[in-house]
Amino acid sequence: MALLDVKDVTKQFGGLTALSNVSFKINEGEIRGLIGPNGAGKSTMFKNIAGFYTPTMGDILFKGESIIGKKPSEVARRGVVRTFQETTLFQEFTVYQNVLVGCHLKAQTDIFSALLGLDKEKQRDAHTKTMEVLDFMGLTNRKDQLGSELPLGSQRALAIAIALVSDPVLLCMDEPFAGMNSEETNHMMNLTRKVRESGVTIVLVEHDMKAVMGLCEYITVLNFGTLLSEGTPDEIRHDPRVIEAYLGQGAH
Amino acid sequence: MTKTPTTVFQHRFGRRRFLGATAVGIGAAVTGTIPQIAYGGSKTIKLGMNIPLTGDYAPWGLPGLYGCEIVAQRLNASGGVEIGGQNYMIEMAAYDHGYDTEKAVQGFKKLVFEDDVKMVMMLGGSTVASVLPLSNRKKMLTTTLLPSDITPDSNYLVATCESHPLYNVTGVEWLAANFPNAKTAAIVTNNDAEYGLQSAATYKAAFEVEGIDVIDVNLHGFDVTDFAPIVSSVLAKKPDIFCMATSFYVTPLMEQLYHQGFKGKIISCTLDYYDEIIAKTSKEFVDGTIYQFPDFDDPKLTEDGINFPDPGGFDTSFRKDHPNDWSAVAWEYPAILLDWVDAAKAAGSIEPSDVVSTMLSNKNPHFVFGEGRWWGSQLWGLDNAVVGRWPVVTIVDGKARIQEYRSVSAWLDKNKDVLIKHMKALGLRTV
Amino acid sequence: MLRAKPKSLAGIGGLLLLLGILPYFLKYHHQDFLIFLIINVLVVVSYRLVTLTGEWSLIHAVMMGVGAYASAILTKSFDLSFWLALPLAGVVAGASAALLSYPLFRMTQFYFLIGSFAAGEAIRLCWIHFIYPFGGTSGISGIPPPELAGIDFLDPISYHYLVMAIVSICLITLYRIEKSHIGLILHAVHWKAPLAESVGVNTWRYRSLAFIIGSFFVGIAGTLKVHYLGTVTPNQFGIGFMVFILIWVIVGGYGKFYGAILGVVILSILDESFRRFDEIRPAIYGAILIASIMFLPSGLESIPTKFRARFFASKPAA
Amino acid sequence: MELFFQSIINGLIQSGFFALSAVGLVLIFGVMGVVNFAHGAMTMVGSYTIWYLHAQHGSPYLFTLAIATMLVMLIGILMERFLFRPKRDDPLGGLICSIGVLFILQVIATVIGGEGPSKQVPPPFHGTLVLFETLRVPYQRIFSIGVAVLALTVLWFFLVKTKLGWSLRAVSQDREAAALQGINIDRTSMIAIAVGGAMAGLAGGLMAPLTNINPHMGHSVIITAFIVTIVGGVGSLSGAVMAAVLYALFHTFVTTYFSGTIATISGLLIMVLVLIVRPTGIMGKAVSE
Repeated sequence: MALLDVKDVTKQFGGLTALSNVSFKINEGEIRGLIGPNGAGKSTMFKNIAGFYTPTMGDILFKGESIIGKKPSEVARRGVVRTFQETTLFQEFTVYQNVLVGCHLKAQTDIFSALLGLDKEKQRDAHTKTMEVLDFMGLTNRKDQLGSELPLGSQRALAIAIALVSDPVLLCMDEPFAGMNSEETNHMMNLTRKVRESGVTIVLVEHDMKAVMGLCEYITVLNFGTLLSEGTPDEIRHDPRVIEAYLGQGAH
Repeated sequence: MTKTPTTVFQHRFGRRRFLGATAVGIGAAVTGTIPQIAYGGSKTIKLGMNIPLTGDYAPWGLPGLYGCEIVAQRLNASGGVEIGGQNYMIEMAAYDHGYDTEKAVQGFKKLVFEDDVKMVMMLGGSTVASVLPLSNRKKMLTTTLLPSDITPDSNYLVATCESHPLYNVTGVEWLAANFPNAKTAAIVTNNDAEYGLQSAATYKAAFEVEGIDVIDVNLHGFDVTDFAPIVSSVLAKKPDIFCMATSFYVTPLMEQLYHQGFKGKIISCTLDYYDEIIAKTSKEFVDGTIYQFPDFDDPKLTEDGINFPDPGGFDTSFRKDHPNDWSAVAWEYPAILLDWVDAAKAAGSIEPSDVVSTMLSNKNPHFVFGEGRWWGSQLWGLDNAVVGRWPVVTIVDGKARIQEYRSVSAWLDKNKDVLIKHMKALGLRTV
Repeated sequence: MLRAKPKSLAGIGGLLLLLGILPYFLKYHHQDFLIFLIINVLVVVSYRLVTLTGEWSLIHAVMMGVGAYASAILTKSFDLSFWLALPLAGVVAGASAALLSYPLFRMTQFYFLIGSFAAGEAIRLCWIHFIYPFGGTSGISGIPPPELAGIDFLDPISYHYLVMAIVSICLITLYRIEKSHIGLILHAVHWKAPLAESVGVNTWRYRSLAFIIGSFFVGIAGTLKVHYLGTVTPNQFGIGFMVFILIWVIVGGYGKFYGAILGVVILSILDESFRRFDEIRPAIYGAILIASIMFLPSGLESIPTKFRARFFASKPAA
Repeated sequence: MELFFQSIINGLIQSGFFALSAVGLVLIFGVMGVVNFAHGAMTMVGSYTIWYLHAQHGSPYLFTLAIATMLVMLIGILMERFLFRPKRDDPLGGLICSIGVLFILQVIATVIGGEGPSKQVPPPFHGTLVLFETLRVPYQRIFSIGVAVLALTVLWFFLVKTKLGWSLRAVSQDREAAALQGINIDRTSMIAIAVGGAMAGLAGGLMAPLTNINPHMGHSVIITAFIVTIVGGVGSLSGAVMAAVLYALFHTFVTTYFSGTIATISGLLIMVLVLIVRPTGIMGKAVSE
């Protein structure tokens, strides 16, 4: 059974249709690329999966259960966690605190335990987990810097760390490579692989073809809100419809 | 003649209702500096006024302070008052609580513990209620204009002048006697348990006694900006008498009555600043309005038995110093001041507790309009309020004139049960 | 787990000692002033907790009133002991907040501001309108002072200590809440709600949680106030007082725990010393307000940081 | 039945003031994104100007009305230039500043007016128009509603027919977009608050002979203005005017048949309800994703 099963999802805003009858499956343990020219509906699909939008029609099953109409927090609780475009993180927090927020599901507590210190266990676990992930993402040495003070690469890493620490089953990454130089990109690609090896299934929406082709075993291509094509990097690379779509777009 | 302090007040006192609610404002304590006439070994007594000098209630505080200063000046000018063989000059210590209970408490403490006053005069209502525990504990003579503040254990709280709103019965009596064909009345007042409801109940009782039907009681809040709807809804019931029970909004109500063409009799507790009302409506319209608070140049105040020296002169000098400030309380606090002087002389002591006991033990206490007596236990639990005769005032040719005096105490003897019934009916505290 | 350095602990200890002896050097009405000042410290600190999630409410003053009225009615009509009424009043305020949070937190930002204002004003008008049980404009008087081992709590000094004790407990509690995981999440909700959502934070729950906790403590403050005054009236808790809470918090600064406290203490003392210019005091307040918004957007609390940044060339705070 | 008609008249007259004070608030919020808490106080300044110049120093009413309008307009312009413009990206800051202004205006009023009772202005237009014995309208109120309607019509033409008006509406629809189209935000903000201020001043001036004048009269004005703004839909002027009429009638009828306080309470509750169900108000545009 597929981990994520997107069934005939249609999303409309007022008049215009951003997605129409898109279906695809994602299996446990893969790194799936979700690509397409601008305005193809990648991000819309992405937001539907992460619970930020609710599809107008169709259904999205995660582990066989429908997750549509659920709040993002609820979806996250079930193990579908997203990262954001650009560098969305708590600029005002230290790196450590940023990741600690990610621990919310583990560390959340009620006032009384918080006051009486009954949640010490929890908080200690959260701390340990946080340190693990910081180490995993190679941020330990920066843990006391403010989010805003980090270089771009590390900010992205931190963004992933925040998502990762919440124990996602499916991690949705929104353009993690945007605006990176090749060296940063390589670093990020390695991190992503590491994450997958740690047993997390990954969907990434990305413009950077090189990264996508390098990372993903299987790629889903959207165009004008419909499913254009699916296949391995090679198949996609040689699929005339895909080429045409990207050329029509003034190829990048 | 040294400059009277009152001119200082005018710019000293700011409105602070907006600030009113904050705990940081503690109101300005100001002490009237009465010109000290060099006089053989005369000491100075401070008498306190813990009243609203700013805010919505200022019209029922500030003029009283002005009045007291005039009276105190006159007493001092005439050599002060002799109490227990010692001669004293009188000095007013005023504290502005802006009708805020918090500041009322602080003002009371300031006056009692820091200014060492021998009496604290107050307006009444929640501000008095909030100082009662202190007044009891310090055995501090405290006065109010609202006897409804009296409780079974408020031993040091007295109402020696205005017995609000009991005097309203005299106006209704006079109205019924002189306009027999006015048979229905509508009462309008602000919906509060201190002023509005008290007098609403009193008027209902008075009307019932005279066989006049009360066909509408309209209680409105303090947030009304436009009185047209209220007056319309009342006039639609076609009352012969329109009765304003201590409304804070007499002027706008009168204006609406005028515009909506009311032809019947108008009776009200107060008609403060009636010249403004005339300016807004017309002399003809305001003439004949019945209320209870005379101007002090009134000829009927010069006859015997009035316990207020030279009312005419008082009226003149008040209006000279404060042209636009005359209100119902302008002479009431001074009257209380005079009651105190009388009692202190009799007691031969300035100690508050002595003065109170002397006051209360006096079978016919000193009262501004002549004979009066202590009353109140049936209604509030203690006989700490003076009831006596009270003037019925109407506007005649644009000027306030006393028509006649009528006895509040006589009315109470006959009809107190009716009154109590209506007080209970409006959910007001009675013993 | 008060994560405070021994140095600052010593500072706090000194402060408490000072507060402890201060009343003996004050005149009567200044003793009262001090009592109300301490109560207002609790008011602003609890308000700051509400604002941690980035929502500015205009109902805090009314919530204080809710607590005050609750304890007034409980002690007078149901002659409950003050010591029971105190926490109960807090609970009533908290519960009302819980109810209100359903409509109110469907809004954010400007809409929440106005919504909370309207809700508060409506509650206040109810106190005015329904003479039973709230006593209308004249409110409720004759509220009994606390009773404990024959101590006379009408006496400012003993009440001063009572208030000091209770307020300190409340402040410690509030401090620990902010330092706990809950506090962290509250900040997170403020800075980036979507990101918080994405890792499983139910932002609505935390917004209302802050509102409820804040209301609970301000309810306590209200109780402390009216049991000293002996009366409670609707206009004690009007928009006027709310505006002052805003001013204190904003002029003081709401980034750090002590910012709001700075604000209320300094402004109240200023106000006290402006007594001579009685009439124009509100204008002075207004001017201070505008000036601090214009030239000190992050409040008095930022002065030490700026100072350090200027003279010790350490990196300025973000 | 007569009461019913009288109430309609009372209500319509009220709606004039409500609309005048609300449109200003709407314009200012729509264009500048600031909640102007001083708006009520601005109407108060209008009333005080009438009291001081007309009632105290006998300058002619209509002339003074113009003065009041322009004075408050000026106050608005100053506020925009020196407070709201620097604080444009900080709505909370703007709001707090407006509270500061509110305090200052109230104190100025107190200094000029002195203590004591609320001020009264004798109506320049005496007498009453008697439609029936039980259906009357004071000339003063006819005048006020007339001027109010006139002012609102002029405003409407200004907004719909003129280039400036168009840019104002554009900005209140979407500031960024408008800026991109090269609309000068500073200028439009200035105009918005000038017009809003003028309306507030005019409202105050018209109210002066009909109400108790004191430094705090703005409080109830601002509450009403908030209700009308929210119900009408933030940033929608037609909505505000419509809401003003509806709310005035509603308030008048509830006051007539029940009580004034109940009227205000239910008004506030309606406002909360609108905020919950349709934060964009009856005429406001729905916010897009």
